[in-house]
Amino acid sequence: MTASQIVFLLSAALIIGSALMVVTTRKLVHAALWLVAALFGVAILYGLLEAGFLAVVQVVVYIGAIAILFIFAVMLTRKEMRDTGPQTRRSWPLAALLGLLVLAGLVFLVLDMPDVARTAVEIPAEVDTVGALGQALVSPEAYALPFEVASVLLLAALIGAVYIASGQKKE
Amino acid sequence: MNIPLSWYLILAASLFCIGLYGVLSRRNAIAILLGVELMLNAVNINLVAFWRYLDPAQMGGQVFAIIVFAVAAAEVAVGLALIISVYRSRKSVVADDIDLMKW
Amino acid sequence: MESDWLYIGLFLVVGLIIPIVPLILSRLVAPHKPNPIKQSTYECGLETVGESWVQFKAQYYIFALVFLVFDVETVFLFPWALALGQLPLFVVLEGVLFIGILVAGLVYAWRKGMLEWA
Amino acid sequence: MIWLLPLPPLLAFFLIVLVTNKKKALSHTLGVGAAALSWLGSMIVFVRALGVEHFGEHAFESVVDWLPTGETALQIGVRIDPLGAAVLFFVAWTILMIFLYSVGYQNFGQPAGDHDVKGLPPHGATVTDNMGKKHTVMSIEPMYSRFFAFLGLFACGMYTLVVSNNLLTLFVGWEIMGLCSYLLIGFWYGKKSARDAAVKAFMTTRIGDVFMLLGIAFLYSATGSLSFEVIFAEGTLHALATTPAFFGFSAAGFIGLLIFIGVVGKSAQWPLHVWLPDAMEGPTPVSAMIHAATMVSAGVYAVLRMFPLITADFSGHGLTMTMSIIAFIGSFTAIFAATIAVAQNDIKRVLAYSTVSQLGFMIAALGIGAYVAAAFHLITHAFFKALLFLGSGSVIHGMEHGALHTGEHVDPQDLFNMGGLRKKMPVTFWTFLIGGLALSGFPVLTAGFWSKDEILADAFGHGHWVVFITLAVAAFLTAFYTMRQITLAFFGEPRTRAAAHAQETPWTMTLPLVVLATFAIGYGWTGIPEHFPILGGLIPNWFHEFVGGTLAVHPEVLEFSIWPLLASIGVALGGLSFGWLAYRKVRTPRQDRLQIPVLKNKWYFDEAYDFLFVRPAAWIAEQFSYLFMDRTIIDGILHGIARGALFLGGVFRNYIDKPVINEFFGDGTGNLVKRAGAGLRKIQVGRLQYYMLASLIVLVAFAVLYYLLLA
Amino acid sequence: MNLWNDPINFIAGWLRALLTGWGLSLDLAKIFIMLVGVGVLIVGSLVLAIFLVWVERKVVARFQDRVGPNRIGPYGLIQPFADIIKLIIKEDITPTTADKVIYNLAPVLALASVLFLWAVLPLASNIYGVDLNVAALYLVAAGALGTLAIIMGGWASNNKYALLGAFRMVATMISYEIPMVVVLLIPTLLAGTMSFRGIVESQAGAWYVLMAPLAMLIFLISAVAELGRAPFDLNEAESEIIAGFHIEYTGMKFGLFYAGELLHAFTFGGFVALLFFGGYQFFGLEKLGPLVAVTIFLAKAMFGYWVIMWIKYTMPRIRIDHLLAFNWKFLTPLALILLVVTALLHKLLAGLPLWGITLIMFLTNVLIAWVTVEILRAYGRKQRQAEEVLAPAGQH
Repeated sequence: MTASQIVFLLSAALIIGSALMVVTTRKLVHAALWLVAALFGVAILYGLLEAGFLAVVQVVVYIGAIAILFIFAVMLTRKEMRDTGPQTRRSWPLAALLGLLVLAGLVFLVLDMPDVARTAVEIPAEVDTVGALGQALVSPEAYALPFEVASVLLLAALIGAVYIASGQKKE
Repeated sequence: MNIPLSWYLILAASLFCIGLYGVLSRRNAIAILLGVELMLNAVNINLVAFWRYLDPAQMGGQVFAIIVFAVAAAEVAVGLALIISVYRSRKSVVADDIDLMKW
Repeated sequence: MESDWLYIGLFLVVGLIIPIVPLILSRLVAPHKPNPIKQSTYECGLETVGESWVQFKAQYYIFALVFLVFDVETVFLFPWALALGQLPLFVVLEGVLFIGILVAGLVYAWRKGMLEWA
Repeated sequence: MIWLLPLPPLLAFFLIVLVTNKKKALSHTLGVGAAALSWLGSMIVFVRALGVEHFGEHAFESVVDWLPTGETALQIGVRIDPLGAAVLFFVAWTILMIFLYSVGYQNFGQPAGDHDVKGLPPHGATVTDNMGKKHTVMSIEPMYSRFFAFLGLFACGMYTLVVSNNLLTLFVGWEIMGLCSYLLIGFWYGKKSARDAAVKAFMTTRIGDVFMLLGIAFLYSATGSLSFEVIFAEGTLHALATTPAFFGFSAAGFIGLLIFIGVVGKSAQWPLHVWLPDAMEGPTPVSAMIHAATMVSAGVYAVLRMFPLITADFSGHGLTMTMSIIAFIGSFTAIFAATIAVAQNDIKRVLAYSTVSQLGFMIAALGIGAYVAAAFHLITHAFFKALLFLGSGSVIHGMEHGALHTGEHVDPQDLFNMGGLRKKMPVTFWTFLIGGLALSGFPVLTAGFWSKDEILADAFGHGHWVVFITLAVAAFLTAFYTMRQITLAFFGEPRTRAAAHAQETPWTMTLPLVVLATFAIGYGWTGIPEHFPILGGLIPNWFHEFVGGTLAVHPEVLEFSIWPLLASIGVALGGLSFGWLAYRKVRTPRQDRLQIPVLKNKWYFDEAYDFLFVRPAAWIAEQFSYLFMDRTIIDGILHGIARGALFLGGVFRNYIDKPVINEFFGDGTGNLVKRAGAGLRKIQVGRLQYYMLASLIVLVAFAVLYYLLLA
Repeated sequence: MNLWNDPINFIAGWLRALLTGWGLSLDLAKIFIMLVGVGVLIVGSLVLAIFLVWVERKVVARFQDRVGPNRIGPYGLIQPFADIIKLIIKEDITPTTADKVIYNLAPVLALASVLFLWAVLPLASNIYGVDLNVAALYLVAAGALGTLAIIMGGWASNNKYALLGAFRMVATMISYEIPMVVVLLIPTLLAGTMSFRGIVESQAGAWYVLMAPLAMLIFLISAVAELGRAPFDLNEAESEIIAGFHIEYTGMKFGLFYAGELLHAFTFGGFVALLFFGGYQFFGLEKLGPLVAVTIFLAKAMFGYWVIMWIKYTMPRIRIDHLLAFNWKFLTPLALILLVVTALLHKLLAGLPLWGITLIMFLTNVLIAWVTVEILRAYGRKQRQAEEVLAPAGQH
């Protein structure tokens, strides 16, 4: 048991626990806040994986923007803020069963993978992963096109969402 | 870095399945989207873990993770906008009530 | 590198714990005599009417939406800004195109009147 | 450079939609400017291509990685080879002309209409002149800017298709055009007929596209690439040709067939031709021309591109199965559509069917392996058909002017409302006449003659008698209905007051006509066979040399024979004179002896499709999905059949739509089916999560099954 | 390595020797030393926050022509401690309808999100918590947590005013985050690194305020908005929604929000200093020793804080529609233009001597500012004319 293993297990417990709360808690705002906790755990994992940039981005995008958007949406769509009535559908046992089946299948596949217990090699201290990420993202022989396409995707999402959410009340 | 790769993969699988359960079982459309977020994060954990364990010099894994961020943002933006729009016209966010697309 | 993140982790933990200290201190020293009036919702002495979780303008959501998209955009721009030094001018134009495409979205929202608070 | 060709129209599209939507002049400046830029670029590419010796082997090509997929990367790129250059030439010209023409056709500079609303054609505006007198004049299209935006997107799709070096981007361009055609056909979405036509066009072409996508997927799995260069490498072709696929086809033949089905949809070949005539609901000539002269050419272009694949197992004697099918569909369509065109009274519909017929010529030519002839006809046809459509638009525009002027409510598209327009609209008349003669294949002078003659000569020379005779008859009919149309519209006396007051259209409309008329005559001279009597050899057969160079094996020059020449001269002149004689005196539809119901109603194809496909499809969908979903999957697991039916029945009783059931199951099928259907349909609930559950169950089941079988 | 030149490492080395001498393993000793460092930094910043209460009250008094606290201790210096004791012994009232856990978590998170920022502040070239290579984004991330704290507090209080205040505050914060992040990109790309120490070091030749004065202004404005201070303090517009999102908070919980706000303001003063004013550098003076450098940095931060206070106590509050319109229609486009121009210039001018680059960038900024002002004036003129045309019609 090394320090990083302890950290991993702690954050894994945080992630799984919070994720379970996300899908079971009755109050939607609580679900959104549990999501924040789960995503924060994921950010810790990124830090553990030495993807510092992603760890910070995870907090910025998910907690700073997506969670806020969720909470806003919850506020906007509830006249009656008390979350009355059952929050799960009647077929939830089936869903749970399926979830477990899929999990079993995935775990089976993972354990079947060759060399799955490998550990990572040390990244040399002088390697700047953030800089390398930047170069990979914009240099034409790597991912420049996905980079531009991402902006088109965001544009489309922006226009579409603004159009839908505005409800054309001007006309 | 003495954590086996399988730990990450199994954690991601569990997160994915919890998200899946949420998507399938929740009544509220917003809660369904919360489940989708969990699933997307599970995918991202896998991407980053593979990046770290297989070839840290190749930035593909991280780039893909960033693209997933963009996709998640787009999905949330449009998804929630749709839910709000439906809520306006039908006064409900229960996914089962949104069933005009039948037959 | 790893120790950097260890430090940040410790900082987060300690940073969350230390603000709790005065709260505990206060719990120990301060009087605690609740009564229903004291614990009711504070609305300048008026009786509370209706649900306190009122409906909100959709406008809040629209702004959050635009924010979300631009926030993600900046996530893409940080690596770009870092790589700028090592790569040719072409890459700058790439970033400019990227920004331009998103500005088109802003312009759209603007022209649609979605940035008005009305 | 080549990369940039599709870009200006795309930018124009976004700019118009996002920014200049309100400013009409700015919008059309942007649109036309973008088209002109692309045109300029195309011409530069074309001229440079001309300067390259043995261009076929040294095509312009440039490739980038599109999507890194692990070790390899999906590549996209552009490629201009001789065929591409030739097609690019006409595409650039016609698109520029469309843009210019649209300015006039959508009445730029006219006042806004009195009662015009978005989604309906303009109805005219009332203006008061300085004498205080009121006139009704044409009014500007309310969605003027949007129209140019759509045109821009369309142009982008077409350029993408032409310059791409692989099937994937070709397909992307293809689908962009599919979308645009939907948008443009349904441009006046206020009209029900336009809406229906748009949906019909979209759905019909979609049928073809699904097959095409299947073909592309098959090709990718077979070769691991979609790039033309890789696919058409000799080794790959050989491997494909010798791999057996299904039903006795070779892999090459089968892929070719699948892609050809896509072309059948796009190029409106029988049996998927039904959408094209309806597509004439779009803003009259422009969208019609897009659908008739440019987009449908894309289908033929795709077959031309795939030609090496289709003919991979073709030894030179005896057509392969795929080629026979193609030849059959092509020649059948040619004659079939020609017969329908004879009986149509709508000026645009005649042209629409003639387009279907002419595309049949090209397809048939490809089916018998006449590569160059098909390409040649593709280009000449594009020019003169564009000319004809724009001409008909001009006629309609003139008629509308007359109708508004006189206040007479007539259908401005009906040939029997016209007459005598020769004097009112001289430019339109002369250009239309040139186009018509080219279409009929008027000997020597017109481009249509040379290309059609080449197809016939090929069919004759290779001994495909059936094709030869069918096409010859079709050519005769073509000449006949063309002359009928011209006679009815332009000669004789005006049949209505509107026709009497028709007026020549503005320069933005006539200039494209003149330009295209030039090409309709001149382009034919680039492909005169070398052994043609007298003329042969005066001008070298440039087209054959140039375009033929695209193929790895240069097609041999056909031995000259007098018989097909005589045949084509004969049918052209015969059809023309017969048409003139028969319709010289006709004043009303009653006097037209060819108004046979079966032709008039297009061989009842729409009705047959409705009966054969639309209704059964709905029926099968219900039966299949209800039975399948309910009995075998959801209920069985969820609550058992009885409980599930009870529970769902309680929830969804309100949604049972009795009239629909009655209609679908009719009186004859009986109560049993009715009740079963009513019970079973409840499972099709429209609930997202049900569907997800169901598909997940299937997925898990298959995963387990797969594992068990594998283990 | 001595105490004067490198105090942190000196003390750390001493501690390490001490702890390993006691028999601790090296790893544990490292962690312990880090904990000590973290504790010192956080406690230090909290003490600073207490001191800031005094500064704030003193300065606002001067702005308003008063004396301010002057009774307890010299110049009233003991006053804030008295305040704190008062806050601690006050009764803590929690509304019955509140969502308890979230309600109690919010103030803690609010203060913590500010404290987190101190982890990456370089006080001197060798006195800093951590030199993170993604520090610029870390700043944004910590801000995100602050946003979350506010929405939690507003929601959990179960009070109309609190929720309204929280919504306004969050709308403001997220809106102004965009121009802030965009101008944050400008020092990043000029320095070629996101590490704050790297950014400070790269300003040895010329402070970025000379290369990008407009970016500095935008950063300052959006920082004020992030803080929710006047003129952007709609979240606590007393006449409308009483006290905003912390209306239901009493005693020490309120105190945490308050301390968080003050410390936040000061911290942002520090960020302005280190991003645009050379951080702990002052014409070579910092080379005298780290403690001098720390003093320089704190002085610059205090100056930034003073400017923020100056703005707060002289400007009237603006309406929310104006506030958001100002951001989305003016600040964000301007920031994006600046980013594009700076990126282009940075690339095109590479190779020129530093003074040339600085001069050209400065002049470009001036040009952009001039054009912007002209556009605004033309726009204002047009609007006035439109109003003048409308006004008589409206009277009849």
